[in-house]
Amino acid sequence: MGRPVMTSISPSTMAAVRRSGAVPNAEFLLAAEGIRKEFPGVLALDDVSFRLKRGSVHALMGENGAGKSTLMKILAGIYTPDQGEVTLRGVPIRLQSPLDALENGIAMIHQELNLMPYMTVAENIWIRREPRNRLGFVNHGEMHRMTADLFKRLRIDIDPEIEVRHLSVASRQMVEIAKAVSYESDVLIMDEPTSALTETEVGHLFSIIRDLRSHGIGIVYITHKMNELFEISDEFSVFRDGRYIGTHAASDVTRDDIIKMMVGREITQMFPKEDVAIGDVVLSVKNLTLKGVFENVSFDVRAGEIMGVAGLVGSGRSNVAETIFGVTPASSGTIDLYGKRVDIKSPAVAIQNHMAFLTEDRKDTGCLLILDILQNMQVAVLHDRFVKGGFVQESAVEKACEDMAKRLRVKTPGLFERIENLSGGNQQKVLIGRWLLTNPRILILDEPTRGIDVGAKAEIHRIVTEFAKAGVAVLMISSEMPEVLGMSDRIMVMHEGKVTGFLDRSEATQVKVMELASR
Amino acid sequence: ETIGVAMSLFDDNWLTGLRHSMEDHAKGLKDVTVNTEDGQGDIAKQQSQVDNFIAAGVDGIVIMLVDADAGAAISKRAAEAGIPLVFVNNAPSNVDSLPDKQAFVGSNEEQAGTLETETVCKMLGGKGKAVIIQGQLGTTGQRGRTKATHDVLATDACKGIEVVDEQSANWMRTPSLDLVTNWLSAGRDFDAVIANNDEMALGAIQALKASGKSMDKVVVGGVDATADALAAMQAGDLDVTVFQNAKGQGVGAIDTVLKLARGEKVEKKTYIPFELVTKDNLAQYTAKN
Amino acid sequence: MESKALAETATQDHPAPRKRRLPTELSIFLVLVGIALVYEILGWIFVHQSFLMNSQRLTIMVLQVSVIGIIAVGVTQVIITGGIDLSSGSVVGMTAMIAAGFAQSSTWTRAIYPNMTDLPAIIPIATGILIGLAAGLVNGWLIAYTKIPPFIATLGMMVSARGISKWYTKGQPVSGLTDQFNFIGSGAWPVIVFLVVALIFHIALRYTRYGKFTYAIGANPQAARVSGINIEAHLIKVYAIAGALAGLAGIVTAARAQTAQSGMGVMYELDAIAAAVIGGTSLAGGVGRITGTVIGVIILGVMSSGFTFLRVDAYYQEIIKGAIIVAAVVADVYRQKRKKV
Amino acid sequence: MESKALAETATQDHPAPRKRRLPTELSIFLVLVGIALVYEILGWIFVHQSFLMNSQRLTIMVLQVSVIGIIAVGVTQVIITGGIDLSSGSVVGMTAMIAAGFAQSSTWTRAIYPNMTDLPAIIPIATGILIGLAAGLVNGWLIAYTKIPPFIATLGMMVSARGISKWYTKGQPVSGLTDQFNFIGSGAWPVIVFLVVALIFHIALRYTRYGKFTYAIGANPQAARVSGINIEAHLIKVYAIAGALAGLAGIVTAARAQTAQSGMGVMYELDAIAAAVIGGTSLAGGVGRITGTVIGVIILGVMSSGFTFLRVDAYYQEIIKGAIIVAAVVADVYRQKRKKV
Ligand SMILES: Nc1ncnc2c1ncn2[C@@H]1O[C@H](COP(=O)(O)OP(=O)(O)OP(=O)(O)O)[C@@H](O)[C@H]1O
Ligand SMILES: Nc1ncnc2c1ncn2[C@@H]1O[C@H](COP(=O)(O)OP(=O)(O)OP(=O)(O)O)[C@@H](O)[C@H]1O
Ligand SMILES: [Mg+2]
Ligand SMILES: [Mg+2]
Repeated sequence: MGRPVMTSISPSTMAAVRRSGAVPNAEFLLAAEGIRKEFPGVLALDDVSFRLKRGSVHALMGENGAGKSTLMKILAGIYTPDQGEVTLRGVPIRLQSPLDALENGIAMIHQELNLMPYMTVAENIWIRREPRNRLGFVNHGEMHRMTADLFKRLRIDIDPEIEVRHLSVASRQMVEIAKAVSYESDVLIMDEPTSALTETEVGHLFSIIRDLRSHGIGIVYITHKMNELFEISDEFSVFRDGRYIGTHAASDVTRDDIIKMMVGREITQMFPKEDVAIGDVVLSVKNLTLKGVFENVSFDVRAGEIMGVAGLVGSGRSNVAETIFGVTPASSGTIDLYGKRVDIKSPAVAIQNHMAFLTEDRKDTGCLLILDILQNMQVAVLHDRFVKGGFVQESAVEKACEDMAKRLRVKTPGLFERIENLSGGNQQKVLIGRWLLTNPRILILDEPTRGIDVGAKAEIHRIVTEFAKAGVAVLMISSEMPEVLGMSDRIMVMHEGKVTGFLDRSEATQVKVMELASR
Repeated sequence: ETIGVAMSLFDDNWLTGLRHSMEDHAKGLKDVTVNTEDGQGDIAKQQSQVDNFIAAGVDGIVIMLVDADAGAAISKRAAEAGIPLVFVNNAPSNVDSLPDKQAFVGSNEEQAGTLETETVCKMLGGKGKAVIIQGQLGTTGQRGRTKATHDVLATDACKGIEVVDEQSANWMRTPSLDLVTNWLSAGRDFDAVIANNDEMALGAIQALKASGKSMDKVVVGGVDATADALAAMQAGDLDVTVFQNAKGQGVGAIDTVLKLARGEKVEKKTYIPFELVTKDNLAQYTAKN
Repeated sequence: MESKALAETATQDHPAPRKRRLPTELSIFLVLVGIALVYEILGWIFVHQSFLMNSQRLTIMVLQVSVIGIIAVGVTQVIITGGIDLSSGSVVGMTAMIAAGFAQSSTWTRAIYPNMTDLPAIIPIATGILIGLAAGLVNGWLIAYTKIPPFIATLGMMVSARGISKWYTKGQPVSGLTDQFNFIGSGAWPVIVFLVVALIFHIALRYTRYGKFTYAIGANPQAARVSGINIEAHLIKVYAIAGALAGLAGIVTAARAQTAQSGMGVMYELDAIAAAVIGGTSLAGGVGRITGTVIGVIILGVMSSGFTFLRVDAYYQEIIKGAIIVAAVVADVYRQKRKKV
Repeated sequence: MESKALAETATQDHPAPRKRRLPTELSIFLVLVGIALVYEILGWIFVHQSFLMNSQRLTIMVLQVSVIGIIAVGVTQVIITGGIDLSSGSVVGMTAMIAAGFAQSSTWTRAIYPNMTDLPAIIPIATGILIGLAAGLVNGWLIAYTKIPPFIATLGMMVSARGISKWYTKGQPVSGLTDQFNFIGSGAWPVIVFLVVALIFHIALRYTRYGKFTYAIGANPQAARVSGINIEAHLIKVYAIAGALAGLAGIVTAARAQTAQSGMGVMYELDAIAAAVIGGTSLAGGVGRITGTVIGVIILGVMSSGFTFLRVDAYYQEIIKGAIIVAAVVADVYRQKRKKV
């Protein structure tokens, strides 16, 4: 290579150079060459290269576990690569810690939320950079003002003084975005920032991104949502199995091209919805109310029916699902299962009644992070299957989990891998597997394909359809409009804790749903 | 009258006897109530208990000090408050210069170790090998008794006795049982066990018996003359113990503090001597403690 | 994915079953072996004896910690749920006192029931276990239903149970126990009780639903709840078991000492927790195994036997003991980290 | 498992903005007031005296726990980071011994330095704080860099430091301290030291970056790390501060008793942790305030004074004490839950 051999410059020197403004001009803002990273049993990145231009949005695409997050974590100073070189503005650099990366102008929004739940929004955003007064004390008033300014600029409506634990997942995601922007970095990495957002916030985020791009900032954008790619990115790179496949301009390709690059084959049908015979009402909810959260929610779901639930963030969809499943028992109203009144006062009761519920928040209410895949998958099924005299029938349950993992295309070195070490999408698959194993009669899914790649998404849709075909009633909450429209027999729309209407498959369109959702 | 009794520790067999003797004696007196506190071996806690007694306005305080050296501070505190104070059993470091309305009733720790060791020495005929089992390190009893033991073993008559090992078993039976078993497994050979108290001596006996040692061949000595110890002596396992008159000290302390409270004159220092117990005079003690 | 890439990379698309990792206990076991070998070598150098080739010493090493071990088995389970049990040492004292009260022989002046004849040993044993169980139930109930932190609930029990054991006979020791009762404390019986208990709960934790749920609760209580686990009921079970084991430990302690005293078991909870943590149980919950705890317990036993063996001065023992505990865990952490890479 | 995980079910998305919540300490403060009032009423009924209208008693209530309080201020910070410090009680003993060695007056046979003249009190005081600091640095370094659990690192220090204090003078107490040194233990001085320390760290935790980092690390270490906080360096600071405060507590203890003994401070760590937890600090990290800890400490003091005041038999004191600790926290949890809905 014609590049002069350079020894790595220490991050602190680099930071000083950056502050001085004497930043060398290079073709690429950030480049990574020949990166290799191995975890025990997994080669996450193998000779991968990546180049980011200034003032552009560069999307990263790839199946779950392709290595996208791992590469970004290397660029953000969280992992050190086993091999390879990172150059920032043409200067080779070795990042030793997240602080190095931040000081060099690289900020990152992580795939999993990384906030301090018991601290306020303002404290979360300005941590380590709190404004101080002459005596060295944190100036809370100033910090509040700075946060308010930032939020005004980004058009975010969240109280800076509220503790983060009180926020919904979507709001937390917005806080993360604001925090990353507040670093005023040159490189901004966004790892699936929209997986918890609805269209309104996404649109919102995109305007922020465009604004940043126009200021010469380079943005790396990871997503599994194809439409976002075309809407926001200038160019994109595709990874597969820890290898670099190629980089193209977004305008040069079609959706199918990308899928083929990612998956190595074509995906015929994204929403393999089939018409099935609709049976009796199995879940009937009447005037369900949770004080201060939602009220008078009434609907029926029948065997074989897939009922989609749409709404904006904070419309209370997740809360309704939680209440039906007994996580937060209702303050009034009734739930009938299979024609019988049931007082669902805890999830245990719901499960006894053959319900299953995939929660929205993977990290908080889903994963048993430090346990292995097997234990994560089997935990719900052990209530009535695979147990004899208290003893777990290990080989039978292992076999079942293994089959399920295969079916869902979980990418892992083995069932005894900690779920913590899986990529986000693969974690989601394991959790879906947990519930499918229980052979439910009522299946409640809250954002089921959050963070899942296109290939697996189609597979999950196919499985859900199969379940419906077998007579399972499905309640599917989703913020992805194509998914709701593509999969549902009927759509229930919510707005601010109230049901605003139902739409049949035949009459449902994006416009009609949005109308009801924002009424 | 209300008398505050600050004990150093409840979890100790001899101290329990002392405490009961005070409580029982007070019960027999008219209009005297005692209010007992457990210092749990913590000198600071004990100080606070004295402060609490003062705040509660008791008529007199009896204290079994956690440590002799803390006596001066407590003595000063009580003198300032003008409340009579009697030190029982454990003499404060300022025992020779006690202020008005204060007195000491008790015995001298070192004497126990001296009596015990002298007798063991005699039984061994002045030569052989011995192990010493100490109480919890740093406590008054451990220091006083161990020092006395070493002093006796340094005398001409007992110089022939070699100390082959010396460890602590925290005053308790099971740790002593484990300690002696460990010694035996390490092949330590000894003719005598000199323990700082009876519980540890009994633990040693259990260990010796469990490994098939004949108790006739080993001289075992303790201090306290607890019921269990006397039973063991009766059975021929324990050879020496030292009786410390809990009743004498307890009754003496209560009487003294009451006299002080009533403004009567008392003896500044009353020493109640330790008494040696062996198989020969065992009978007269079995009823006592 | 049927791509050729698969052949070359170490990754596999589909889970390869049966590829269990090396158990983490292996690492701490090697540490134990290391400590024993150091003693062995020092033994030859300084006292010209073998440390390990001595069956009596091998027994006492475990014997002296078997009571701690019995408690630690229960405490490990509690810690796996993300809780803590500070009460076990006091429960040992309390059950020892009460059980011994039923085990006194008629040739002795009884502390509590002066006119009772000798009872068969099963009665004090059952009493002791039940009292421990009751203490555990109270702990569990408080934690599950009033939602106070386990630290506080069991601290309260720790203080109260100690109070009860002092109050029970007003501080008098309870001695003169029947031979039948003392039997379970004689010889290597405590070791056998410990190992049987450890085996039972090793199996329970690894192979039963009880075990799987215990780990799940510790790993993420909210997720466990949503997965249909009745957390409250399960926690009560776990604490009750820990209490019952502490009760059993109290019986063994009294039988070994052939007496019961109110001060028995002081600070045992700390040793038990330490053994569990040394053995790899995480106080954050979700992680831990009985095998690790057993090794942790044995490390404590080996350490103290080693001190006596090498004639370490009593004044230095504690200083060194602290350092060894830290060093053992540092070595363990270091080994596990290296293994990973 | 911390109860908050379970309790957090009544969800609310956007509570009314700008409405700062009532501080959580208010709740535990009311519990304190409740306990005091119960004593007051019982006092009038049974001993015909006022419990609170007695300035001497009010002082001693805090005085007797001020050493615990000084430690608890440090321990609270450690717990907020998600750690624990078991060594503080032993560090109290160790620093008391060593500091007192420099504070002996020449009229006394010195334990350590027989030929030294009287030193100004500042020397033993500085020595004590530095020794505590050193112990804390060792704890912090072990936890930050060897990644062993704080429980083990500080347990090791607990055992070793206790060993050092026994070994230092072979168990002899160090007495005959200079009046200048004893002064800081006289009268209400310990209370003043405690409150000043509490105030300083209350401010540090709430109004400085040091405080923000402390909370951040405890709440979510991963998040703290990616925000660029140097977790290792910060943890060392926190443990060092806790150690220095334990050192200070050791000095106050020795000055109050006018002697130093190797057994000083036994189990203080437990009282300090209990005070913090009673005051609302969560052992899971990220949550806690010095004001709460101060109230927790005072609850412990009020409880003991009340027992003596009401002449509760020592046998019952412990039994009741355990129950009160539990009840106080149950009441607190209950109030906080109600307030939320
Ligand atoms: N800490 C870790 N330990 C072990 N394996 C890991 C670790 N982090 C990631 N991996 C593995 O590395 C691979 C790449 O993971 P990565 O998170 O980069 O995927 P991704 O492309 O971001 O996927 P997704 O779209 O699901 O987020 C996966 O197989 C994952 O299991
Ligand atoms: N105070 C809170 N503490 C913890 N979690 C909360 C709180 N309030 C809301 N949540 C969680 O945030 C999530 C979002 O709830 P919301 O009422 O916004 O449902 P939604 O309409 O489904 O919105 P979304 O589109 O974000 O899923 C729920 O899972 C809920 O449990
Ligand atoms: Mg990812
Ligand atoms: Mg939702």
